[in-house]
Amino acid sequence: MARYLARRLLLMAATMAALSIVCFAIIQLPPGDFLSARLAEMAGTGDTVDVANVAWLRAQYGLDEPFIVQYWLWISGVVGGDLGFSFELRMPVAEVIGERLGISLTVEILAIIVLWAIAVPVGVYSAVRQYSIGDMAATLFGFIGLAIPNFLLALLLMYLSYIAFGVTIGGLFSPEYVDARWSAGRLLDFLGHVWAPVLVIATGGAAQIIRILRANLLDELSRPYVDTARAKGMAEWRLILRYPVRVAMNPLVSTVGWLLPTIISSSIVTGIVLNLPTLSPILLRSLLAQDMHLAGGLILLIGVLTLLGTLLSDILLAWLDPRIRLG
Amino acid sequence: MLTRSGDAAPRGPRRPTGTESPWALVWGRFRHHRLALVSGVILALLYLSAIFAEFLAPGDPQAYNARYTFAPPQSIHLLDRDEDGSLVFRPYVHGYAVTVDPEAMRRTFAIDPDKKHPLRLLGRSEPYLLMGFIPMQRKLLTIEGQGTPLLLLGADRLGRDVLSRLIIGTRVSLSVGLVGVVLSLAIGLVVGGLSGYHGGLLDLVVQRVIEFLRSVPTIPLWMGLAAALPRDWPPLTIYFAITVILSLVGWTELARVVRGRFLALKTEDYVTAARLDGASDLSLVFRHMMPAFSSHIIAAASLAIPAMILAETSLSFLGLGLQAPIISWGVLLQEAQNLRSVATAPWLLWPAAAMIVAVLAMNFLGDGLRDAADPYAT
Amino acid sequence: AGSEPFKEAPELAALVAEGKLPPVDERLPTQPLVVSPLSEIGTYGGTWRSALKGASDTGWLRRTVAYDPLVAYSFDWDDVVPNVALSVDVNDDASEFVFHLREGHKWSDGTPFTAHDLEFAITDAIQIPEYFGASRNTHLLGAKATAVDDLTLKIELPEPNGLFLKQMASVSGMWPLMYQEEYCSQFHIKYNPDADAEAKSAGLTGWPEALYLACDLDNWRDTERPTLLAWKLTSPYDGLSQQVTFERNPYYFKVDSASNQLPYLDSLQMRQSSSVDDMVLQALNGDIDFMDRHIATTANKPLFIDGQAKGDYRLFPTVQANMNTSIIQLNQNSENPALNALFNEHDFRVALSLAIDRQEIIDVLFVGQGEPWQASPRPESRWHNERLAKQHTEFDPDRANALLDGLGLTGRDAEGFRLGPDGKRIAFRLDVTSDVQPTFPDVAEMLAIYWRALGIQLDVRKSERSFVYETMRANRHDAHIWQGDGGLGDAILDPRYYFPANVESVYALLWAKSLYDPGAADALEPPPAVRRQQDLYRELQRSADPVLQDQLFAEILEIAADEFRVIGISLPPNGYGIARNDMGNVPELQPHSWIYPTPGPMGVAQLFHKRG
Amino acid sequence: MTAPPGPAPAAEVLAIVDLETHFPLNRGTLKAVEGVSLTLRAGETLCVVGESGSGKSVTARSILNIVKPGRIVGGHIWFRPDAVIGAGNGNGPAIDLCALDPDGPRLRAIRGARIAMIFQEPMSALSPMHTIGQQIIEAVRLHRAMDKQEARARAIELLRQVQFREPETAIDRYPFQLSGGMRQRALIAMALSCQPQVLIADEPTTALDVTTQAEILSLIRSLQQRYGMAVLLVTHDMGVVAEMADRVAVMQGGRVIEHGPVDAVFRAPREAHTRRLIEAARLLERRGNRAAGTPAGGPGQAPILSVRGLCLAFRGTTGFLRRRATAVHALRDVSFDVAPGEALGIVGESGSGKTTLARALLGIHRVDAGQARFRRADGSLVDLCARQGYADRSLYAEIRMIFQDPFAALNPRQTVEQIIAEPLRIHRLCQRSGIGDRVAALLRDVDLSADVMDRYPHAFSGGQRQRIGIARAMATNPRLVVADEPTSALDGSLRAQILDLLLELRNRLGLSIILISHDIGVVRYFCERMAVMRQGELVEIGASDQICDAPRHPYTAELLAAVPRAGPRHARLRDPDAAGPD
Ligand SMILES: Nc1ncnc2c1ncn2[C@@H]1O[C@H](COP(=O)(O)OP(=O)(O)OP(=O)(O)O)[C@@H](O)[C@H]1O
Ligand SMILES: Nc1ncnc2c1ncn2[C@@H]1O[C@H](COP(=O)(O)OP(=O)(O)OP(=O)(O)O)[C@@H](O)[C@H]1O
Ligand SMILES: [Mg+2]
Ligand SMILES: [Mg+2]
Repeated sequence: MARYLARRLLLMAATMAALSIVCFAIIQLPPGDFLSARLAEMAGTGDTVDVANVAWLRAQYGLDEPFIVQYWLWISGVVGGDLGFSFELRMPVAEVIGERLGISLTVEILAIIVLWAIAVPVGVYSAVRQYSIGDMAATLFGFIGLAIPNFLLALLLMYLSYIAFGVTIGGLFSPEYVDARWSAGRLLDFLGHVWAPVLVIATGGAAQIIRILRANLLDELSRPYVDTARAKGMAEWRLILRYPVRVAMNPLVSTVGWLLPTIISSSIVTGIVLNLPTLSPILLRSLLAQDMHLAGGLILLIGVLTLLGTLLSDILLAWLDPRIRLG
Repeated sequence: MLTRSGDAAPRGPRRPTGTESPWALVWGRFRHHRLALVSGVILALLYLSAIFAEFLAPGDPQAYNARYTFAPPQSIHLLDRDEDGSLVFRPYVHGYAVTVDPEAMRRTFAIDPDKKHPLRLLGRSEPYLLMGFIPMQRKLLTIEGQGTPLLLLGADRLGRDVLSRLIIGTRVSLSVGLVGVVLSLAIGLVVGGLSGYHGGLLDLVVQRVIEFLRSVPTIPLWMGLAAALPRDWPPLTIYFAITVILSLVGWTELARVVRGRFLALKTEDYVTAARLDGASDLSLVFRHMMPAFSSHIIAAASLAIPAMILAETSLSFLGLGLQAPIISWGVLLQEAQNLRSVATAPWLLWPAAAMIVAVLAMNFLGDGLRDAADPYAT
Repeated sequence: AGSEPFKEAPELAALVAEGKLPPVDERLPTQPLVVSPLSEIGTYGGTWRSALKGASDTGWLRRTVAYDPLVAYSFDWDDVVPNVALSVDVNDDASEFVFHLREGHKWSDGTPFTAHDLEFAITDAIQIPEYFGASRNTHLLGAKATAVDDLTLKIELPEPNGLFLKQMASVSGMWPLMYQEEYCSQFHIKYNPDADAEAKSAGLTGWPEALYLACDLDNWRDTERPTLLAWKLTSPYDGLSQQVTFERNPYYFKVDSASNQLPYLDSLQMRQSSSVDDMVLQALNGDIDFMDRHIATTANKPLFIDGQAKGDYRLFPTVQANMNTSIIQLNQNSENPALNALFNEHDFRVALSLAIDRQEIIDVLFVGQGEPWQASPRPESRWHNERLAKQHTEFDPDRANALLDGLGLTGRDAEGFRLGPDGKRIAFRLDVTSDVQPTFPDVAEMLAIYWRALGIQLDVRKSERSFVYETMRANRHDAHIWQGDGGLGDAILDPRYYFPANVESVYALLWAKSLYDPGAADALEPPPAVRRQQDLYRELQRSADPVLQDQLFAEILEIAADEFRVIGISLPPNGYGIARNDMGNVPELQPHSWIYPTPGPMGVAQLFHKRG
Repeated sequence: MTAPPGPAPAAEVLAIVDLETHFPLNRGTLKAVEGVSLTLRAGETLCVVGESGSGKSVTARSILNIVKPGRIVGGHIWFRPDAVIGAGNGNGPAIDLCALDPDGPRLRAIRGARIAMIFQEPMSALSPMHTIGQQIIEAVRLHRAMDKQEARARAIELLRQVQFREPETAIDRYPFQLSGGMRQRALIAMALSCQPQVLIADEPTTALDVTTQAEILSLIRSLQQRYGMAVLLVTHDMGVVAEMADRVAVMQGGRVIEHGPVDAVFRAPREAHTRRLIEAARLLERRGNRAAGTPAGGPGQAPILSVRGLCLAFRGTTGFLRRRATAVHALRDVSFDVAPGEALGIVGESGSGKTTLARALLGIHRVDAGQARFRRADGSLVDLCARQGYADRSLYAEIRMIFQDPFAALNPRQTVEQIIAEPLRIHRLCQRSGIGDRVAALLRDVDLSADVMDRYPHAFSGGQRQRIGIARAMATNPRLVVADEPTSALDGSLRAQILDLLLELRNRLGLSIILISHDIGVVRYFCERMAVMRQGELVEIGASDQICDAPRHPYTAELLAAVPRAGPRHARLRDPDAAGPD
């Protein structure tokens, strides 16, 4: 195990190195740089811009250097623990990420927990009671959740809660709690807001889990070892959860490690519509503004999470199914 | 030896009477799956309406009409009263009474009970080209009475007919994105299958590649790619290119899942047995291991299709997806995703309903296929 | 008002009573600025809730809390009136301006505000090229500021600028007032030799950035910095925080006509939101007290009208300062020779204009509100020019076709498109972004249909804003669509559509360069008529005489009418804003523009919450 | 459901009355059990015998109502929980198991605790994802209030009772790490874990060598004596019947055709079918290897397979986080030759490495050392154990394997036709159009009717599946067949028939066979030579008769002593001379 981990971590470092180059290059693929994006935005507000000192600024930010030099400056900092500086927010990238990481992970992990807590039992149910009313309903709702774009759902939720309850649910806190310390009141207020993004993210992913689990479980339910467990006198549900579900979870577990990074990078639009103080909107902003260090830092973060997630999945997979060897 | 030669049956291997070929078995079981059959019919209808879109769409999907911006849907009345007061079957719709509210900058619509516009099946219409090359002069449903549009699903912000746009949008939505799905399924199955089957170095390399591809978040990738594609390609081509490129990343998930399952499956005796029959690696993967996994693959495919159709809405959020004047369900939804539409013109959300129907149909069809392929299913 | 004793907010009175604050007379200048309220004398208390969009919406801050320049625009935008400055003297050729400050005017920390603060700001901060601030203060570039004494500031300009005071009253005029010398000099290398090292150890590129972050108009993250504004920052706007708040500045220099020290409102609360829809819902729900930015669009108007009762707010009208809903600019400095030749044909542009059914666009997109209009100052404007405004606005496809035929563009390809002189189909591309005006893509698509009827192909592409800008900056665009800035008082300050004047004149960027950046390698010598317009503008800038300025500008517009370089669509309908029903002194029919930062010039310190 | 006028006399712990169990097929239904009536008394052993596919397993499964996708459509199964040995003292209520909800708590309380079941296919019946320990402990804890430690201790004890060598380590191993016999024993341990009143054992010893089998049978006997456990034993090993049964029921075509005390049935079988079964079993013993005939190749020829110094150790780990390295030396320096046309039998105790040897020869397991040279049809030599051994896939047509677990070796998603046609297709052994006929012919050879071609493997009985596996192996007319317990699930007559088929092929085509079996009778009947394996070593190899008559190795002697014979109440054959006919 230790050796396996060591080897994987080593490979991970190599992947990260490659990733850092590619992502740095991708960020630079769109035309222009941070300054031109910034100028475009200023012009959008009606400002006219004198271009005289733009070149000077460009030099100041190191944007006139060749790609390799810029990359080197950045990556050597990153390796040394300095993620660089956000051009746009004028803050160390580490600080930006630090500020949002906590709340972002809270919301996203909460969403994942809710997602699994709902979808896995429902998936098992719809396999065991194939074509029952419950199965049909789960399929229907699952696919409605999947077929309605997340941002539209977010918008609908916002609008409905305004119409029905006269409350606005954008953001994660009411004004009085935004800058307050954590307290019971703030927690309640948080829960009063966080359900919306959690619901949106969870409904978007539920169909996936339900249908995949159902499909795989249906295959396992007729295996002879299920009969053996039955003959032992195990309760039907218990034996299903203990035996076939464990096999059927394989595909979900194969990719479970990617959930978190995927949600971070795909809930951008939801994050924007619901005005969430998470990392996702910042990622989009930094990309649009070509705020290289910030974007790079976030992509690296997502990359690290993906790599760790893959490792986690691999370990879980081996734990789940002894026939699979860590290798 | 024990083989008898000669007297070849015309098609396929000969079998004792009363037994069926494996495919006949599957089809026989599928046929008894009512839900799947209904879904199949619905899908067929959807594709037919994609093919004959121009004929089915009552109006011109691009024709804006200043008088009917955000007009609500008309409802069809089937029975009408004759002069003598008796009920007759004569479908008609009411016209609108339009008032402009300059203060609120909107038009308000009321049904005008005095204006009745009968509907005609296969009535005359403006000339148009069916599928872009068959000149036609008739449409499925037309309205009598000049100047009144037929807006069965209401109108959008430019007064365009939502129904016609929905029907025309079927064409792109049910075709272009599917290429991506098919591509990513194919790559995912082959790569994941071989990686899981062989294990070892191949697996290590493939897994690192997958890991790497997954580590790059999609949004920057899209933005980078969009910037890299030539700007003067037509929008549909760009979109097509992007879906293809996306599917080159999209296979990773399936590949990983397949691989995870295959690592376990390959130790099964029947796989070994097939290998000892002399089956090649590809045949092992596809004929023996993959079918054990077909439920998953069917489910994954029926999930990937809506995801791909929807991807375009997120893409166009970044200015990368399909763009008007091309019409697709995603574009229509994209246009409806603002508070104004949600609050005052909910009929603009019909494309979501169409999508749900299509997705459910694909899914139940998939269910039927799954059950038909499952030897245990009864 | 001078004789009456000054009154103050109860909370301040309490502090004074506790001895924590000097009495109000000592806090106010000897001659405070007396504001006559728009409708009534207000009462103290309450919070003004509004919203900021995203991480860099400093625009709303500049329009509201920050609009306290030395001299300000009058409410109707006709005049420039004293604000922080008590008065200003101008020499004849508009090259030397002397500002007189108010005696006893204090920063929010109670220290005196003097001409030295301004001198520091202009010479040591704004004019250093090292940061963004300078790029937006073009009117102060090269200016020499001298504090003659504590209360007198002399500004000498390198070249005469008859528009200087207008510019100082504009949305960019507040820069010099942001820098308290005592506080801000600690970041300046000249005053603090360690400044650079300190900045770098904080991860910044150097001391200029530290100075910029702490004191600049566009940075609202330093809650320490003393201010002259009505409210001082209490929770910063760093792009990450969810809410930006301000509280009353006890030293604010304005009083109402009943001698109550302003502002009336205790505090400001601005929610940072990434989503316009979120903001709209806040407004609908009555959680926004007064605001128009971002939310008050044509599309949202029915929503707001319907939600008035539930949200307990009302809509107040504003006058749109833009003179057009959309201006189409064909790149007449294009690198594509075929297109360039066509676009430079006067008749070609006229033909395109005549082919547009403007009334239909108005009906479809603006519910019939507005009238066909070219790029020309608004009818309310001093510089209104009927010919420029209305010429070629009629819908006359026949004449349009005739004009094109007249240009010899008679060849057609298989699909019926006209062939250009190079034998290729006349087709050009328009990248539109919906980020600024959601109607741009719709207008563009309708244009494509109209011009299709002419046999000309317009290839409309929806694109991301920075892409549109990037192409434009590099002069690689064929055409561009944008809103009609410069309809009212800003016409003379930003005449981008009337002749190639600045970087925004993208129909002739290279000609414009010959005016604003003559040294640039790619600057092109414009045709004589344009050259003449540019010369007239230079002359106008050199004059301090408003009458002469008007004359010169009128001549520029006449030439613009002859030239017909850009195509306009329609006059924008009035805008609107949202105000809670209990807000007092809400401005009606205020001009709405960027240069005139609505609602700033009304003096937002007079907004108040009605009691009961 | 309380106290109906129970048709079961008090001492009858189980009474099956007119049981009918049907399976839905593509067309119509298959009546697997038609009106079976049986009774079982406390402390008694009822053996059910009958030809393959006669409905034994379905009857057994019906008792606990685990017959999906089939359905019990008629009859009753009365269970009397308070029945004890000796008539008359159980008068509590009888429960009709068929009337209970198959998933309900009442039936669940009976399953495992009062009526335990050992399924026929031990290999597939265990969950692949759990250690056998987990599965046994769970069974214990389901019905007994024990904490984990106690349950584990009990599980280890149970494993020891079923002859696991090192139960403490074996308990943490996964089924795929165990030999077929070990899995079967684990299942037995699981079934015995709660000291059930009734044990339903469906061919529980098919994968066990005779010594182990004897131990297991005596374990069951002692439990019977101690607790009055009733045993319903499905088997076709007449030796086992003779040794165990009090009464015998003979099934054919879904019906019980004969039913009575063992002596009566054996001495005077009423039905011809019964007689045939008994005869066939005796025949195997009687004929010895005289039936083997002469191999086509004749002696003195160069060996077709020459195995030298094979060594293989399974190096694995147990535990997930804190892994302990383990190594099982499954093959230690194994060497032997197989002449063309020769049949080599391999016998040995369960877990001795027979299957591993077979798999190593087929290149499924990589060996640590040694080689196995195979002479191909064209005379060239290949080393089967070398890495590139099977680079040329046509080799697979020459060497075939019959798997020990017939169920696991059949692709559950292919019809029988597809399965058998697969090698034909791959090696292009017949035209597309002829495949159907060829498959049908192969099926007939193994006594299956051709109209099962479109059925899936799960819809067969254990013996039928085993025959499908044999048909597949034979499809290519191979030159060497490695058969791992090919006839373990077959009744005597079928077994003889199949073996005769193999012999015929051998004589006609010079087929060489490596036959792994625990049934010494079969080996002796069939093979000229036999090898005895023990803990990975070949302890003895030589002519079958010689080994059977005069074993040199003490282990061989022990093995021979444990062979049960097909006569009632016979003492075990201790004297090798008595191995001849009665
Ligand atoms: N799931 C099923 N679907 C259809 N038919 C089945 C199914 N299971 C068993 N059968 C059929 O039922 C009959 C009885 O099978 P059963 O398993 O009871 O035989 P058996 O007597 O145990 O034979 P063996 O000795 O070979 O194990 C067989 O003909 C078999 O093909
Ligand atoms: N994949 C594996 N991993 C670890 N150990 C294994 C594996 N397969 C077999 N073994 C072990 O190797 C030994 C030999 O097993 P093998 O299957 O060859 O026995 P066998 O002689 O066929 O026994 P049986 O007669 O019971 O089938 C056993 O101890 C078994 O536990
Ligand atoms: Mg059986
Ligand atoms: Mg074995």
